[in-house]
Amino acid sequence: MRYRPMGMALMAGTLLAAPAIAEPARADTAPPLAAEELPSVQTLPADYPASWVLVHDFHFNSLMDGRIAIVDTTDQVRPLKGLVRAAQFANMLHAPAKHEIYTSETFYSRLTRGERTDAITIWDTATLQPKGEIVLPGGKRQQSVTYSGTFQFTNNQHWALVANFTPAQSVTVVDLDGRKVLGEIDLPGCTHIYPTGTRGFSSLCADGSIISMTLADDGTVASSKVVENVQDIDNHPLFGMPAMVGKTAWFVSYDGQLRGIDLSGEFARPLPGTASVGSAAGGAPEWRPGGWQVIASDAQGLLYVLMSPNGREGSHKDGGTEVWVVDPVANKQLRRIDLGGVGFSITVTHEARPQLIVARPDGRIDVFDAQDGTLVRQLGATAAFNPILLAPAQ
Amino acid sequence: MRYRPMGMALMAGTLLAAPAIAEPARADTAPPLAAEELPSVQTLPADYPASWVLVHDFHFNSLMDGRIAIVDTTDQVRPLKGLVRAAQFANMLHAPAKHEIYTSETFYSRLTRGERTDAITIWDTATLQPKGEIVLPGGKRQQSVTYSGTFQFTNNQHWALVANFTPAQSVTVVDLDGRKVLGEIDLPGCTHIYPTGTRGFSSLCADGSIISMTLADDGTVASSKVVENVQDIDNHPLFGMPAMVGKTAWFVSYDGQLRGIDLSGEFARPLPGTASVGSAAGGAPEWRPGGWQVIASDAQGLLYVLMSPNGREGSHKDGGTEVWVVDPVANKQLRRIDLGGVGFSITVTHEARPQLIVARPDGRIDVFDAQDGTLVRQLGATAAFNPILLAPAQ
Amino acid sequence: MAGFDKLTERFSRKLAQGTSRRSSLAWLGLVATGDATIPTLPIARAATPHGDGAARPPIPSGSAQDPGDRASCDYWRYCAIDGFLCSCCGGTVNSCPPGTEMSPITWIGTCTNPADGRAYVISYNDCCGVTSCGQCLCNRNEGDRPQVRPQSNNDYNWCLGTESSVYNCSVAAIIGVAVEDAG
Amino acid sequence: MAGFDKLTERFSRKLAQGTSRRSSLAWLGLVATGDATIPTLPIARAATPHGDGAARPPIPSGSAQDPGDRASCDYWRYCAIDGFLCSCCGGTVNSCPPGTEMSPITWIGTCTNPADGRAYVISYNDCCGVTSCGQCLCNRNEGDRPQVRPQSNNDYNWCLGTESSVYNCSVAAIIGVAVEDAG
Repeated sequence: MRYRPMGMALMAGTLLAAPAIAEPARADTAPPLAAEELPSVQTLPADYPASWVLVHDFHFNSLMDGRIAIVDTTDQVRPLKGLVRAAQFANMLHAPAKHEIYTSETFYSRLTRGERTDAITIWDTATLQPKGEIVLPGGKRQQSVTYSGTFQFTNNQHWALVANFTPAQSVTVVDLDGRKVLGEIDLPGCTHIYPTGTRGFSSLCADGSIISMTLADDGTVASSKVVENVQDIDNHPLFGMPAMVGKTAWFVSYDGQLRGIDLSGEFARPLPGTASVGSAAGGAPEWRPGGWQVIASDAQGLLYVLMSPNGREGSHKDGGTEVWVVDPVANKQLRRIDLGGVGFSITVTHEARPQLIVARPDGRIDVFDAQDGTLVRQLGATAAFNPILLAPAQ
Repeated sequence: MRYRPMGMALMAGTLLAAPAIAEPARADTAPPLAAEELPSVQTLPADYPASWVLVHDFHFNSLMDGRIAIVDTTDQVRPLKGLVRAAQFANMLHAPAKHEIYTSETFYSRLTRGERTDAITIWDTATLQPKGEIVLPGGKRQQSVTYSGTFQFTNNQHWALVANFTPAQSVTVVDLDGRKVLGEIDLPGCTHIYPTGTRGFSSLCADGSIISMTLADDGTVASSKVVENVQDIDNHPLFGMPAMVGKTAWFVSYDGQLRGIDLSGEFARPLPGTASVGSAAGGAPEWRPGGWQVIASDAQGLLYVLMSPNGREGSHKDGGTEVWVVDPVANKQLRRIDLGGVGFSITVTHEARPQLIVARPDGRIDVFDAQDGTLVRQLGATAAFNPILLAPAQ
Repeated sequence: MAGFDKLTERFSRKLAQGTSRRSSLAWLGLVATGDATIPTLPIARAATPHGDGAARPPIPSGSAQDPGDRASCDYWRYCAIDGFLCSCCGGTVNSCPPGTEMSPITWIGTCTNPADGRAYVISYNDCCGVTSCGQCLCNRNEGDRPQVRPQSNNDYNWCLGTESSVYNCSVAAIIGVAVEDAG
Repeated sequence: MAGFDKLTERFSRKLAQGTSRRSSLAWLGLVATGDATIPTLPIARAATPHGDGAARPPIPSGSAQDPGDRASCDYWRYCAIDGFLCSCCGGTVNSCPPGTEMSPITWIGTCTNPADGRAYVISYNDCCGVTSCGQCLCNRNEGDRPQVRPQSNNDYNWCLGTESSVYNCSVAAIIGVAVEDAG
């Protein structure tokens, strides 16, 4: 924090020139409140507790002015801990071990027009101040409603991968530690990035396949493999964002099928067998997953799926009123959590007693006990205008 | 409008390759609706009608993303005609004869950080496209809640004057036609710009005086004059924005006194005599002007003042529930208009039958008949998040 | 660009495949070749949070064959739109507000007109270069598919091929009639 | 800068004049010389439109001598504030949220503490470099004067002398006790 008092030090000096030390206006037994030291700026713990969540505020009413809200879900009084810039359909990554947050953003020299710059900014988790920037060439980073899959780590968080869409599809490989762009990989017909193995990624493709690539140490493709028929896009399309159980990505389809893909090895390996979120009575016409971030996992490997009772073709972004807890390995629906209203995005913290965090369409954030489903606390609309993506800090 | 279809022309081409001309899905006597031509972009009349108002949307929730909403106050169905960028505590001017709108703005290279650029952008009134830009040196343009007095014309709209505040005060002289900055005039202790004479301006000063300057053809000061005791800032401070009746600026004080200043000559000439908005029963404790843009004028030289029934020290920005119509020359209160709720800013159009436009704190805009005070129509919150300044287009 | 040729090849195949499931396209007239977009912004249709709090007077087409309110998210053409309705932003149902640039790339949806029962092909072009309109936010997803099929997904900001990628609002223009496919 | 010297001279005179009318300043301790700001944003106190729609739990000081809710616009220290309350933004009543920079230039107001009846001098520093917090918008104007007297006006964006002039929120720190002036 460097201050440049400029000429106003003179002005303040004039303030100091005038005063007379004086008695309080009204006699009072207690001494007056003490003067408070300025300047003062808060810092955060560099290691965020497990109850903290990074909330992506998409900010529809000013899309170029998106933000990441750092939220303590146990603090009903001061839930909002700070904001990090996330400009113009940005993406965000958090590396707890490195005490860094990364935003992938787009800027124009005249706010809405002029020269375009795409860049990754590196933010310190304690000060929320920028530590560095890596400019992304070509003005091609994918802009869409926030998906986690358009900006991902690989290579043990030393590198990041940025999805591009012009609408030609490619992936820019970035060396975060070296603060430089390594190269670009064409990825025609495939979308989103799912980190795979130690230094590679997978993407889902328009023909229903999944492609995996391993990267050489210069960021080029070392090897690749395609597995066909991972999803039926016409009839059982998968929501783009999976829940991770260890290194297994669990996707849910618009109609509630669950698809596990093991990403621990060099190449994606779809798990055998079938699973689903199960069914329930009372749907009109039927229960289906609905919302934006509709699936989450806990440390026990259970899945939490946001469900709408008005499931039909086209309902998949309408939000849901219940969360269904499912054991995907046993293919068993364990319990249902009534949200008491519509939720739009959900996540589950990795606390000793996990919490289900629910973002509402009106910006409110509610906290439920993930195990017994009770409403633990309500944070109100105190952190974000449009909380669209929830990333637990641990 | 130049289009660059890029590679997607190919994609559209593939769309065209597949189709078969086919019968409608369901037999129907009427022919199907015709295909609509694309691309299509609306334009506006270069000369805006007298019912149109340029509404400055300050946009508290994203201050760097302010806008000017072009609003047709007679059109309840489509009141919003378009938006013009007004970034980061911007100011706006409209030159109807030149078919140009000017915004004075501040930008950062990384939205909230980085290199600062202050600039005037010239927008075409018909297309709302930028026609040019004049960069303002020094990163010093005054940023504050929007006042009309921080960006003004002089020299018959060939030039503009930009108020600076670092907090040192000065005025940058800009040749709009020549697209260049002519120079800068120090203005210590004085604030806001009131165009005066043919090529000059006046400012109110912290000692209660008003200073006027005439400008030479190179933008430097040719002559100046100070008139003392124009306002009593302690006891009867004047709202910063006057209503213009011809070349006379009518200011209103926090306690309802009216102060006329003739700006038609080279130097400001305070009018002799006293006037006020008058008084009324029912105040708690008393009626006072309240709001942001609290005073307006009509073509007959009557003044309209937004009044709060809860007038007291500190109430001057609280908004008001009535508009009082006053003849300042006769020093006579003519009538009171009940707004049916709180208004925050007002203006009066110069239509044959003038309309009183009222912006509410919740963003709603209502239209009253300025003469009989009846509510003519309600536009709803359809144009701006925080409509703070209303400028009739004529 | 090699990658792009592959892309279009894949798009081409997928478009044929994707559309053939339910419909093929009958083009009524001059199609604006290369004009196509995928609009933005999902939010529950029932929960649009801002801008349309106050009741709006309807914007009818004036034609009985094109029924509904163009300022309402329920209007038939909006069956797969995602964003601010240009009708509320200074544009119309099929033209952009002044000051914007219409995206030359369009995502295409298929919506049924309740007046004539026909399924029309709707082009949801984005209007670009001006900040978020903020009025009449609307998201409907009939036929919407994941981003893996770009031409059927309304989450992309398709302000591509425009001078600026800043998104203002979306239009819903008729570009043809779709008919049920035999196969 | 010649102009600026004149400015400070005028300010000096006016400050003496302006403050002497009601109070002079008693400095309790180390004053952060050169720290002063005029926050931003007027809007009717009763009409803050967003962000505090949902009820908020109070943020008490924990001291009976500093009563009230620091998340509420009614809190005594906010008698002349204008902007988003930093207490709701990741800061506190007297410190800025992480990621921001506190403005070194402060507008000073005078507010009466209902617990001890004393009039305190309050420094309303702006926090800068991060976008609008959007929470707890509050505007009160006791003692506020027109922009012609900058040190008594809360309409300026006093994110001056900071790396960025982008405004995030405002604090309200005690810097001294004001006493009624004899003259």
